Amino acid sequence: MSEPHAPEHHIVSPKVYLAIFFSLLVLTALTTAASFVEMYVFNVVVALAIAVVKASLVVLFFMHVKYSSKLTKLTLASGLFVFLGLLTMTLADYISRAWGRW
Amino acid sequence: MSDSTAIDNNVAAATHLEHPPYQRHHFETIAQQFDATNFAMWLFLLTEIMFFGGLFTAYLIMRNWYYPAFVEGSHYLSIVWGTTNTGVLITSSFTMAMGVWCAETRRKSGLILCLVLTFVLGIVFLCIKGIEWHGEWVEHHVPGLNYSVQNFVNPASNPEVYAEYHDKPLGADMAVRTEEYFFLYFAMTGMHALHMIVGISILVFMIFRARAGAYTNGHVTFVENFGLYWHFVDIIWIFLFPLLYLISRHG
Amino acid sequence: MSATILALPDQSTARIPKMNYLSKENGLLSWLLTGDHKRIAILYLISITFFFFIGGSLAGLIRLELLTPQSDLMAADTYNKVFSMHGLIMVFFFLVPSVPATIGNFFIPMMVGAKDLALPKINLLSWYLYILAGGLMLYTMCTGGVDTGWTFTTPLSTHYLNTNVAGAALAVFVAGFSSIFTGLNFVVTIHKMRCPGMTWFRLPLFVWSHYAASILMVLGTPVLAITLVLVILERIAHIGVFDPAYGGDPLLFQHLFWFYSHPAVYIMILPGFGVISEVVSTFSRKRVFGYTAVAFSSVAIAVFGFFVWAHHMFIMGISNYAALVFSLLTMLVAVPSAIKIFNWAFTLYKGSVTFETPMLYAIGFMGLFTIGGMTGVFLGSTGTDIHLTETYFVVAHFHFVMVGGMLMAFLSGIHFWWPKMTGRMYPEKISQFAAVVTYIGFNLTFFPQFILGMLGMPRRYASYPPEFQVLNVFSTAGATVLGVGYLLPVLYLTWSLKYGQIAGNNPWQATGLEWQVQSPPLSENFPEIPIMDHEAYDYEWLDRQQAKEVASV
Amino acid sequence: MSHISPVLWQFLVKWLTNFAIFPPEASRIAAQSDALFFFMVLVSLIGLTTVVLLVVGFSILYRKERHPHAVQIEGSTLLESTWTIIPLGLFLIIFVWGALIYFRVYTPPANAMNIYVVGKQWMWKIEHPGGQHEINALHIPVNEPVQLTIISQDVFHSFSIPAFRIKREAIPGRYTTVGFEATQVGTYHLFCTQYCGTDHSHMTGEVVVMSRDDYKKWLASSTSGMSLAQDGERLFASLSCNACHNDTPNARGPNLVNVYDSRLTLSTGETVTADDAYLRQAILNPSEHVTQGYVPIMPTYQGQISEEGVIALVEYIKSLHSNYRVQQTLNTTALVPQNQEKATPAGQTPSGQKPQGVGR
Ligand code: HEA
Ligand code: HEA
Ligand code: HEC
Ligand code: CUA
Ligand SMILES: [Cu+2]
Repeated sequence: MSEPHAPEHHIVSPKVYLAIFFSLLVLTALTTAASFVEMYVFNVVVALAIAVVKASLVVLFFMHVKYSSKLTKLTLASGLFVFLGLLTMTLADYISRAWGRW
Repeated sequence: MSDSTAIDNNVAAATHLEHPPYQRHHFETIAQQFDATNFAMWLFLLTEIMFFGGLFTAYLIMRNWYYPAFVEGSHYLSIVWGTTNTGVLITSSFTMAMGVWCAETRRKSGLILCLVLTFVLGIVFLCIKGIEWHGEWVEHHVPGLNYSVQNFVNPASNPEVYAEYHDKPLGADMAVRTEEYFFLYFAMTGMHALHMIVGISILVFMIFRARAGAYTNGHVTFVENFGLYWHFVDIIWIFLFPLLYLISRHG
Repeated sequence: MSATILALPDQSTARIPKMNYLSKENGLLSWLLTGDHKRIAILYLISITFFFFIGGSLAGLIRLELLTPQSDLMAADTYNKVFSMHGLIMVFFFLVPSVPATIGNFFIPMMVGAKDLALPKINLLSWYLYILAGGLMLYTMCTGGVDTGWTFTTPLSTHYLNTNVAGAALAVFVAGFSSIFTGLNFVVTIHKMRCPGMTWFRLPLFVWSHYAASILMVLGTPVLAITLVLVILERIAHIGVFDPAYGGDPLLFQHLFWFYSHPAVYIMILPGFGVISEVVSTFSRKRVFGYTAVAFSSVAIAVFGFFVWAHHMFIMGISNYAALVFSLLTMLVAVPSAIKIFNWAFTLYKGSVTFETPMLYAIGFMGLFTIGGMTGVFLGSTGTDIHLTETYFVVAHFHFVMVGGMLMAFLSGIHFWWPKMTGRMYPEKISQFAAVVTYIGFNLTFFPQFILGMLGMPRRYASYPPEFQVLNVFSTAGATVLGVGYLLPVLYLTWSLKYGQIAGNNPWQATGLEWQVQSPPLSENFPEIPIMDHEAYDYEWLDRQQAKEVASV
Repeated sequence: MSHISPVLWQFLVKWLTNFAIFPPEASRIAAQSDALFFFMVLVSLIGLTTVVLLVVGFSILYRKERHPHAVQIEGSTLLESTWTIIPLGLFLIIFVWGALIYFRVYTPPANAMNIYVVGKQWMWKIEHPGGQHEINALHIPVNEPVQLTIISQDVFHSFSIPAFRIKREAIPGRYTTVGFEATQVGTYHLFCTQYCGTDHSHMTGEVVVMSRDDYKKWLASSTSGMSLAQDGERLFASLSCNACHNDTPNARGPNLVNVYDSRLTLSTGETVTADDAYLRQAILNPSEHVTQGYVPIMPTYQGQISEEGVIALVEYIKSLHSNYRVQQTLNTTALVPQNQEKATPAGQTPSGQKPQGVGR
């Protein structure tokens, strides 16, 4: 009800899109390059971190979440929450199976 | 009540007679219609998150169990094609975003151009994926159809990959687990490709509609929502790429 | 039971309104291509009733076989197919869509004051998917059936059975999407289609509970979908992530399956809670005691419901520590249900209670669900679950919550809203009789199963040791009574379509928006969009409204 | 009494023999488990009575004839918190109590005799350490802690003894364990409670609890002449494991003496305890965990040994506690005829020698 007369949503300017586009390309190059550096466990951490950054850029700008209503943000957050719940609680079982055995 | 679209009755009354043709009968205002469909699209994307979520969970567990097999399996994916394809998909996301912008600012020819570009990039992506799959077929890496662990018990059998990574032979028991890797690889990229194919089909439909001027009359809902879908498919790939291709590239 | 709130119009002058959603258009095609949520609800009602009776007949076969200790009526593998199909059909083709897709579909738009659901075409698509899935299921059943149990346990389902597993999995996959679309539509409608003045806390509790259930449908069902895809792929490719012989992990399947199927049990009960709230309030003429608590407890169940799934796996080799966490969360998720029961009980306090059929079913619900829910706690407690799991105790538990709970709620709702949906009343005395028959039959059928479970009789057994026979005979006898109890409503409700009394707009004098318009409603629900200017369940507002009407005549 | 009516009498007798109402409590844990069960029955009865009293009471007190006009009440924070907190409290008690029992059942008892159980479609194969094999029957002594190590050869099964209130899933590819101590001599049901295909309902058997003397007799009468470990020893030789696992300086594989229950460092730097599950993995999937200092040359024996064979090998490796044993294997292809100590199951795992004790 806050803005009944403003159905038109925020229009993101092409400049922003272009900037995001190039950051995404750079990050892609970065992640590929990083995979050739031996970092032990950090390889996967770095790769996933970059992927998360890229995904966030896409979500925030290409998908306009940055300019969207609270409801959209909440919706997305709840989806991620349940997904992470699935992942962590399943993994928690696998990890803790060996507990108490040492 | 930030999300409350409880209709302002005056607005409803005022606009009642001048419904734009694209407004469905059961919505009171066009804003409500846009909001509702946009929200519906987001909910649909949530279901997609959970759909791929199951796959990611399976992947994560198998990867932890059979890490060496996953590493060597990933060496047989082409990092060049993979990176290229990531670029292609990101570009198509960009053209799609521009398409939405064109629709919002009512640039008909710009919109058509963007949609066509997105379409072409989508096809390019699938072609590259097809080339890669063909490669896997040739190497006998398709689980269930023609799988052979030859390359993993005897890495030198593929001189190219061997020259690059100097993989040590896997134990026989670990070598068969590479099939697990390729199974997940095909399941995940296949599911992703399926989403691309659906997207591309809708793009074709949209290009025709756009030529008839459908989205540049102020009613951009469809383009917007399709954009969300397309970007979402892009995001899935953004995660698939490092998980499947970049497990460990340093010899 | 002389006192009643039933207020029917003068039968000599009353007419079914000429213009209504049923009479708007005629012909089969006008139904098959309809976008009207009310017509889709009717389509759903017919189809789920059909599937209920198929599932029920299979239940009849199960009970007949279990009359004697030996497997003499059918061979063991036939029995396995029968209970698998019974479970699959009852869960995915009856109970999950039961209340939401019929009563919910019909009344949620009316309750929030909208002309239709937000996405009418998706709604119709959801019904077509349901029919497609149902057809596939029947086809699977006729071409050899499937004997995985409704849980598709791997690696049995992926590599050891040569029945039609892929067909059944595909059917459930498609049915899943039908349910996703229903849920998605509800969430959008509840968020975006409320009429002016309809704030969140003026929504009927029926809407709240559907909102919670829809969240579960949207977020849970896709996980089942991908799991089934993997099962099908595994069967085809003979490789996979679930079979240890190929390096997979069968427990992973359990995790993914129950990640959906536990929330699914709340998908199956929450809409029923909604029905009970409406019915209890109407027949005690009172606002539901502690409206906010009841509303939020639905949401709490939805949120916590996602994180208790591994209580189905306590003995399956999950880590003891994970079992601990999941058991604790199970205890937490049980509390909101208890809250609701007490709130309903206290709604009666200082009310003005009458006992029409819907109320009888609702009272039955409260008793049976309490038993079913408490026995759920028995199972949620890790220590006792070791003994009780995979026995008839579990069977009795879930029939108490699903049949004694949700099915009772469904029948309650159907009787409650029948006059609104059809414009006609059913014969009250017979329906009250049917309600009592179901109640007696139900207890006779399923209570002995608790004892059987305690004795250790395993579920999914075609034959059993002779000392369990007597209790099984009770159970079978009860099922016969129960069958009669379910057959009766079909008969008299069908009868009432033609011969029932004209119901008028608001026979129960209920407060919901849907009761303020004609029955059966117009295609567009409201002649003009209503403005909500009072709280939910405001019976004083209703009295004033009626007084006004009398004055203006 | 039979003069009443022979038919009726017959009927009553049949009725009663076919009518059980409560299972026997034949294990140490059974009474504890039942105590919690009855506590919960009590809680449920109180809860149900409360609900029924409220519903019926209010229905009578406030039925329309007596109370024609409803009084609107919003709610009551006090009441609502009461019926939030009381059930929550009760549920938490049930949770803690249940967890205590759960851990008691699934923590392996100290000094228990270990019996192996292999489930397959549709039978139970029991392997006693003394070499006794049984199918669909389990003979155990009374008042003796027993631990079952369970595995399935194909699909999920579930090993259930209702009279003991215990149950454990038989999982393909993985050992699970459950412990109990029978307290009453008798014969009890053994069920497979996890749906496992066509003949699931025929995958039943009996558990025979015997006095210590009877048990000894049974052991002696049903021995196959070779203990499980000896069986394993023979396999060890015939699969030529000893080609690599021997005590010679140029042995290609690690020495397996004392390896059971010891801490191993893997090539990844992790450390693991070499328990039954680990030994099984090491034989079937050797390159999943490679011990530090060795190369993954050990071939996989997947598909070449049955689950029973693996069990025998594991049992053999567990029994290795001195170099002497390995030497013997090297020197003799024929078997040492008898080792009295090993034939008695109770003394199977001389716990004193384990570096980490028994509390795994
Ligand atoms: C509608 C469906 C439905 C519902 C609502 C529930 C509700 C609950 N269920 Fe149930 N359940 C099933 C359907 C359902 N279940 C099915 C189908 C299975 C079997 C699946 C299969 O294996 O095939 C199953 C199996 C199942 C198991 C696994 C058993 C096993 O296989 O080992 C468990 C274990 O924790 C469990 C627990 C619970 C709990 C704690 C609740 C709680 O939500 C219940 C909460 C309710 C109450 C607690 C009652 C109200 C309380 C009061 C009125 C207060 C009483 C007063 C005092 C305490 C003073 N259920
Ligand atoms: C919504 C869910 C639902 C419903 C309503 C029911 C309803 C019933 N169920 Fe079912 N049941 C399940 C869900 C449900 N069940 C599930 C999920 C399982 C587990 C499956 C598995 O293990 O995989 C199960 C398993 C199950 C078993 C255990 C089988 C086993 O483990 O071996 C039993 C045994 O008694 C049973 C009995 C009954 C009975 C007597 C009814 C009665 O309430 C049914 C009463 C209805 C009728 C009797 C129909 C009335 C109609 C007629 C009589 C007319 C007939 C018409 C013609 C023949 C033309 N069910
Ligand atoms: C070709 C030589 C070879 C043969 C034959 C062989 N092994 Fe091994 N085994 C090894 C090596 C090398 C290792 C250490 C590296 C590893 O863990 O994979 C090992 C490790 C083990 C371990 C784990 C112990 C530890 O310290 O990690 C066990 C148990 C074992 N083998 C049992 C067997 C059994 C039983 C057989 C026969 C059925 C067998 N092995 C046959 C070479 C062999
Ligand atoms: Cu084995 Cu059931
Ligand atoms: Cu559950």
